Amino acid sequence: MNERSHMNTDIRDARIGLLGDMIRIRVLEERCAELYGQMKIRGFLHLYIGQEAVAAGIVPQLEPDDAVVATYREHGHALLRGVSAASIMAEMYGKATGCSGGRGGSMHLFCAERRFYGGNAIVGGHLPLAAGLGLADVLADRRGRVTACFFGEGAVAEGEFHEAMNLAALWNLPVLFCCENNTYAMGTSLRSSESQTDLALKAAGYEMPAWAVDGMDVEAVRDAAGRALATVRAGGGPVFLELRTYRFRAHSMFDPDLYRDAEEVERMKERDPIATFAARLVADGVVDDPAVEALWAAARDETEAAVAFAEAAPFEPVEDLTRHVLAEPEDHR
Amino acid sequence: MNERSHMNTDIRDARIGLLGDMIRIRVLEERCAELYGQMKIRGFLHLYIGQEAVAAGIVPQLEPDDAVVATYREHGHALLRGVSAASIMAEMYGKATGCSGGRGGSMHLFCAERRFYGGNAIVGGHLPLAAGLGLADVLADRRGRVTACFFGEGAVAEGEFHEAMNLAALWNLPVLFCCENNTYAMGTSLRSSESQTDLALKAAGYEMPAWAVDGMDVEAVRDAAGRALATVRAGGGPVFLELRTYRFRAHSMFDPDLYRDAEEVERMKERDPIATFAARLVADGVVDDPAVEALWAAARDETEAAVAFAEAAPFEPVEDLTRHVLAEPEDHR
Amino acid sequence: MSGELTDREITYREAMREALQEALTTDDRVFIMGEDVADYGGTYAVTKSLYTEFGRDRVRNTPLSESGFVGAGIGAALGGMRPIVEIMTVNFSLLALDQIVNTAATFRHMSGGQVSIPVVIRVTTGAGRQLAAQHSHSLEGWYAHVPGLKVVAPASVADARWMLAAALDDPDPVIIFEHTGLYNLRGDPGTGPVSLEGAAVRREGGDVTIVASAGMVPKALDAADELAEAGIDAEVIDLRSLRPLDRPAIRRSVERTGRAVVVDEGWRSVGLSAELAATITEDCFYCLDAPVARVAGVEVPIPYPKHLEDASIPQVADIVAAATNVMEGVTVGG
Amino acid sequence: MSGELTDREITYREAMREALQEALTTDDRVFIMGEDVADYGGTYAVTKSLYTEFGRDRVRNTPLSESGFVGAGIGAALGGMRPIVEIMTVNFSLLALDQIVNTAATFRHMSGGQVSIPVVIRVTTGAGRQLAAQHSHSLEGWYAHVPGLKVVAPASVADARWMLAAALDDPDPVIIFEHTGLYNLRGDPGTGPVSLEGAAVRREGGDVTIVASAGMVPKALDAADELAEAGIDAEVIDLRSLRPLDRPAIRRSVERTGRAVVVDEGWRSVGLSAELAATITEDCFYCLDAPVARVAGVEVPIPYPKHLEDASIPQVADIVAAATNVMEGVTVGG
Ligand SMILES: Cc1ncc(C[n+]2csc(CCOP(=O)(O)OP(=O)(O)O)c2C)c(N)n1
Ligand SMILES: Cc1ncc(C[n+]2csc(CCOP(=O)(O)OP(=O)(O)O)c2C)c(N)n1
Ligand SMILES: [Mg+2]
Ligand SMILES: [Mg+2]
Repeated sequence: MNERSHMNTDIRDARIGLLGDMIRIRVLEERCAELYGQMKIRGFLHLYIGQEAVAAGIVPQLEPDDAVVATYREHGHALLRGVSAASIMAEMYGKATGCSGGRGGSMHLFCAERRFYGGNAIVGGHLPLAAGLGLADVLADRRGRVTACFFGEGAVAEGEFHEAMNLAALWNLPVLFCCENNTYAMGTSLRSSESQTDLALKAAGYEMPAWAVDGMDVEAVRDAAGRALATVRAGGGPVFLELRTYRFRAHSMFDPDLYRDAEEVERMKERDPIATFAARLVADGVVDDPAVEALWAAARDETEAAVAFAEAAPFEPVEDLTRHVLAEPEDHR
Repeated sequence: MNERSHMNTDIRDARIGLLGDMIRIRVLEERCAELYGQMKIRGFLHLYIGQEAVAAGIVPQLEPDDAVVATYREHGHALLRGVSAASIMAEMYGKATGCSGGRGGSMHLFCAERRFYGGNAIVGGHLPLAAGLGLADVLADRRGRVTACFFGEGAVAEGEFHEAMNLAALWNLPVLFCCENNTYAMGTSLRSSESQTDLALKAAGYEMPAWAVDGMDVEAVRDAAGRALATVRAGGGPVFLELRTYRFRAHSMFDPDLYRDAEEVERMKERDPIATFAARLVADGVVDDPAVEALWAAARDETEAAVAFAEAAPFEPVEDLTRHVLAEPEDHR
Repeated sequence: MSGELTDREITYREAMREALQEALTTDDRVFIMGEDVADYGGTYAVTKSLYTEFGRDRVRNTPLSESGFVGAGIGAALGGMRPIVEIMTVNFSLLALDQIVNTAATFRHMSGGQVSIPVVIRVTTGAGRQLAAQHSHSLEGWYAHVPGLKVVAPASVADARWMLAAALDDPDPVIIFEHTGLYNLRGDPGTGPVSLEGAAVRREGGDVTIVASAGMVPKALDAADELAEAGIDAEVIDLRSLRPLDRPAIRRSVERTGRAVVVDEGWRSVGLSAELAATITEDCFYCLDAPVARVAGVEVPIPYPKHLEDASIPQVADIVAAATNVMEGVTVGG
Repeated sequence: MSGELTDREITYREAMREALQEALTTDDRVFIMGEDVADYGGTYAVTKSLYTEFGRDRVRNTPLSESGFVGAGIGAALGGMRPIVEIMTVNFSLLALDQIVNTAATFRHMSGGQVSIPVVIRVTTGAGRQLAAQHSHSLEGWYAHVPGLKVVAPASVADARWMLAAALDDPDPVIIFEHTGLYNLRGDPGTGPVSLEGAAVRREGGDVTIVASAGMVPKALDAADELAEAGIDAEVIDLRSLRPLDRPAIRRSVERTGRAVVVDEGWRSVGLSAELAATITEDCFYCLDAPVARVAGVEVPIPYPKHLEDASIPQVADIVAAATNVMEGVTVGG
């Protein structure tokens, strides 16, 4: 094989990888919804369905040393960061082998090994944290590292957004701010919560470079994120990405979804990031229908194995209730 | 007298009024500094010396029904709002006849009758309050009312600034945001605390009109505030004014003033808003030196009377300590 | 406490909604403000469809800006309105604490009594829904620490129905804590009115006094039933107001029973249960037959799995055990 | 507690500054961050000129963004650094409570023990400087309520000198409260080290135990001197750590004396004094000769004038009176 066909194969594989990643998230979460109905998963459950192109376009580009800080709508980010579907599912079951030992549940997935720092459920609360992770990298002179911080457009109204954006820009911190603008914060649209809805203009208030990207197009996300990450890694300071996306499901399993037209949702579903990208790949001759079906089948296998793992996993004994409040002696340095 | 000379007289008088107002603040505060040295005034004392053109250019333009919300550096604003020098001075002495009954001190001047709502000493904390006062006016359909909110440029970094600006713009509230940019927040310069130092750009992030004004020129302030107030009163929503000013004294009486060159302070003193405006009025033939001296003399009289009042005033009896925590029965509606 | 009985039975949620509706109807100055109170109907559906009746100005969705909109509520109160501000979950109220503690609670005092802040802030609180460590706490005790605030926790349908009006009638800031576990409680709302202050004896008994509030009241009543089967006759006091506390009512009861168990869902250390234990001991030291027993939240951020969540907050069995110990004079140190 | 004595006498402020300097010198991961910690030298001059030695990266001025920079400190701790974050005044810490309570205190737990947040947060606290109702409070008790935090209050020059190192050595978030009234206290810093936990008996006595912390310790010692003149031999315990509390040390003392006075500058209701009174009563009920007396802050936002400010916080005379009452078995209900 000559170099060019090598490259072609790499590109082909990468595109298939993007599709496969989105499918893995979708399948995992469709199953979560079922399991919620069966009361296997409890508490709040926020599905990412419709937004998969964002995580798929960004997370796999991160290096092992990078860090990720996300919201309660983070199953997809965790999965693509390399947290196993099994440990994610066990976490949602509240089992001891879950990625947070069962303590966190759906909203608080953690994996220190992958530098995946939550699963944060105070809207906006994790943005200062991301700035701090970036500050640590600067102070420890760990050049090239990036912290990717995911949050919804609703967080933009919070004071913590404002303070974190200013700190990151002022101190030139290596943080990629990924604002997933899915139009709604629970039932409140951006239009009814921000006087200025062009989020890039907000970033300008901190002199932070900002780009808006079609978040339903995984390749557009990947390309924008690639450029942004290159800037951040090179010491160019933080970048703000607005990913324009949409959630197809209700905010959480409690949400009666009264605040938007079914028609609007249907219209957006025509732009389903998975269906549209699969169609593009078929049109480009990269995959055929059976190949796409194979991706779904693989994802179903992964998810079913995860469910089996979670089902079989043990609960933490109740005697351990007060563990993990403070360090245990062996945690002391 | 014909109409034109009437108008000329009015304009003359108004200009002299501006000068007199600045002088009244200056004299009162120079005396406060002395009294602090004599330990008559205690706690934190923040002087406005150098910034008088801002309060003088804005506050007298407010109507009785308007509201004012200010910071701990608010003696001048209170005085020009019609809170008597005597009750201000008594407050700084902690006397029962002070404008806050002695409970507040220098940082917490209040006068409900003049709708002067503090004297607020949590930086940024009073901005949401101003939005709320504006909201009350909108909901009660009290058209034409304005709430003027004064704060330093240091407050811009606080999340509460961000949240209040967005609320005010989103809901089109009648609030005039007056940012007194004196370059320093205690010892921290704007440059070292904001990634974007052009504050008007911040306002753009909320789609709020914003103008920067030479805050050392009382007529420039008056003109800009006049236009801004007209907009706000007419229902045009909030306006953000950046008043570029400078404080000649240290941040508070505790501040050793180590963070700026004496030379910088001297250079700025050449732009003293009182001296330059007095010179302009003399040059314009509006006043002569004796007339200016008379303004100083009147201010001294006012201040000395205030000191005498404060000296003679009683302290609240210690038995009353727990009053004013909750409403007393007669306060119930 | 709740006026006459009626023949109605409604839920706590419905009672609260009726109270809001009434307030909006009878007083032009009243408006509701908070995240998703309009179209969404509130996270716990308490304000459901009120905006269709009163419009979006008076049932006002806010951006996610807890400090901003709570502060705006305080400002609007200062400006003559009677705002009812909703904070979805007590954990989020931390974002607004500056406004509540440094402004709402101090303005009257700092101004020498010139201004009032008649704001009402509704906050949902409590665990029990597997919402884990950022959505499940009970910080009522913190608020009860702060002079300048009044803090209430309706624990009955009647109080849910009528305390709001009393809160709106009060010239000072009132924080209303609504325990999420109570929203489906059913009962007779009564005809009202009720007073904002004053504890209520929910069950009379002569052997031991159980003092509880909010979500702990139904549990205390269940515990009393179990204790009765074991021959222990417990009196149950519902605090209703956490600040001020109704010390005389508690004292009257403990003077009779000589024994007390205090129950609070919040963490034990420096919590409401500590205040209750200290107060009772101060007031009744010489008539106590045993030290006051505290039943309080375990000192752990609330974990997600049901078995651990259940174990982290007081359950009926814990109250029963504490009361039994107190009857036997066993000291129950922490 | 403080290792060997030295022949030095320095102030509490100097001790704290030495501790910071040492930390910056010995551990590259340590940095200081807060409002005006650099050129200005800190509001209370504790960090004065440290930036000239260590540079502005490690002695880092922040914008006025309490939530932002405290959160950034927490994030930097997560990222392997050992940040020392300074909050000028406890009232401003309310702006950062979300970060401290919802993030710093929960991360270890929510992650099932995977992550540590070794951040140190220094907060000045207390009244006594006529700074009125937005600068003078004592909210240590609030922090002591929260599992996942450690809370200390150095009240001696030696603790000011050495507790910081112990705090930095701890893998969990530690809040250090520095009472502004102590900065000019003089004493021997000793050679250290000291432990982060554990109360210290500052004066031995057999008649009554006075438990105090932070700015109340010197007052308790003065009260003990006055009591001695009246023939009452008081023991004074300096809590040092407010969370966890050293219950065994308190119990040992009260078991001997049979009487206790607890002193806290914070407001009385649901404050630290409540926890102390409740704890002591639980641990020592059957050996108490009188109810525990609480001496606490009066429930009022702190007023500006000196006579009212003085009256609003515990003074030596209040402690003396409480101890005298306790000796006479007088119940001192609130
Ligand atoms: C500080 C805070 N306020 C309110 C909430 C309740 N809440 C949870 S998610 C959410 C909407 C957030 O919207 P957005 O940031 O756009 O993210 P999305 O859910 O759309 O992904 C709200 C209001 C919260 N968790 N934290
Ligand atoms: C929330 C808060 N943080 C810190 C402080 C301490 N502080 C008081 S004034 C001040 C500087 C404020 O600067 P700026 O807003 O520019 O107003 P100026 O003093 O220059 O008038 C600081 C940091 C405070 N009072 N409140
Ligand atoms: Mg959204
Ligand atoms: Mg300034």
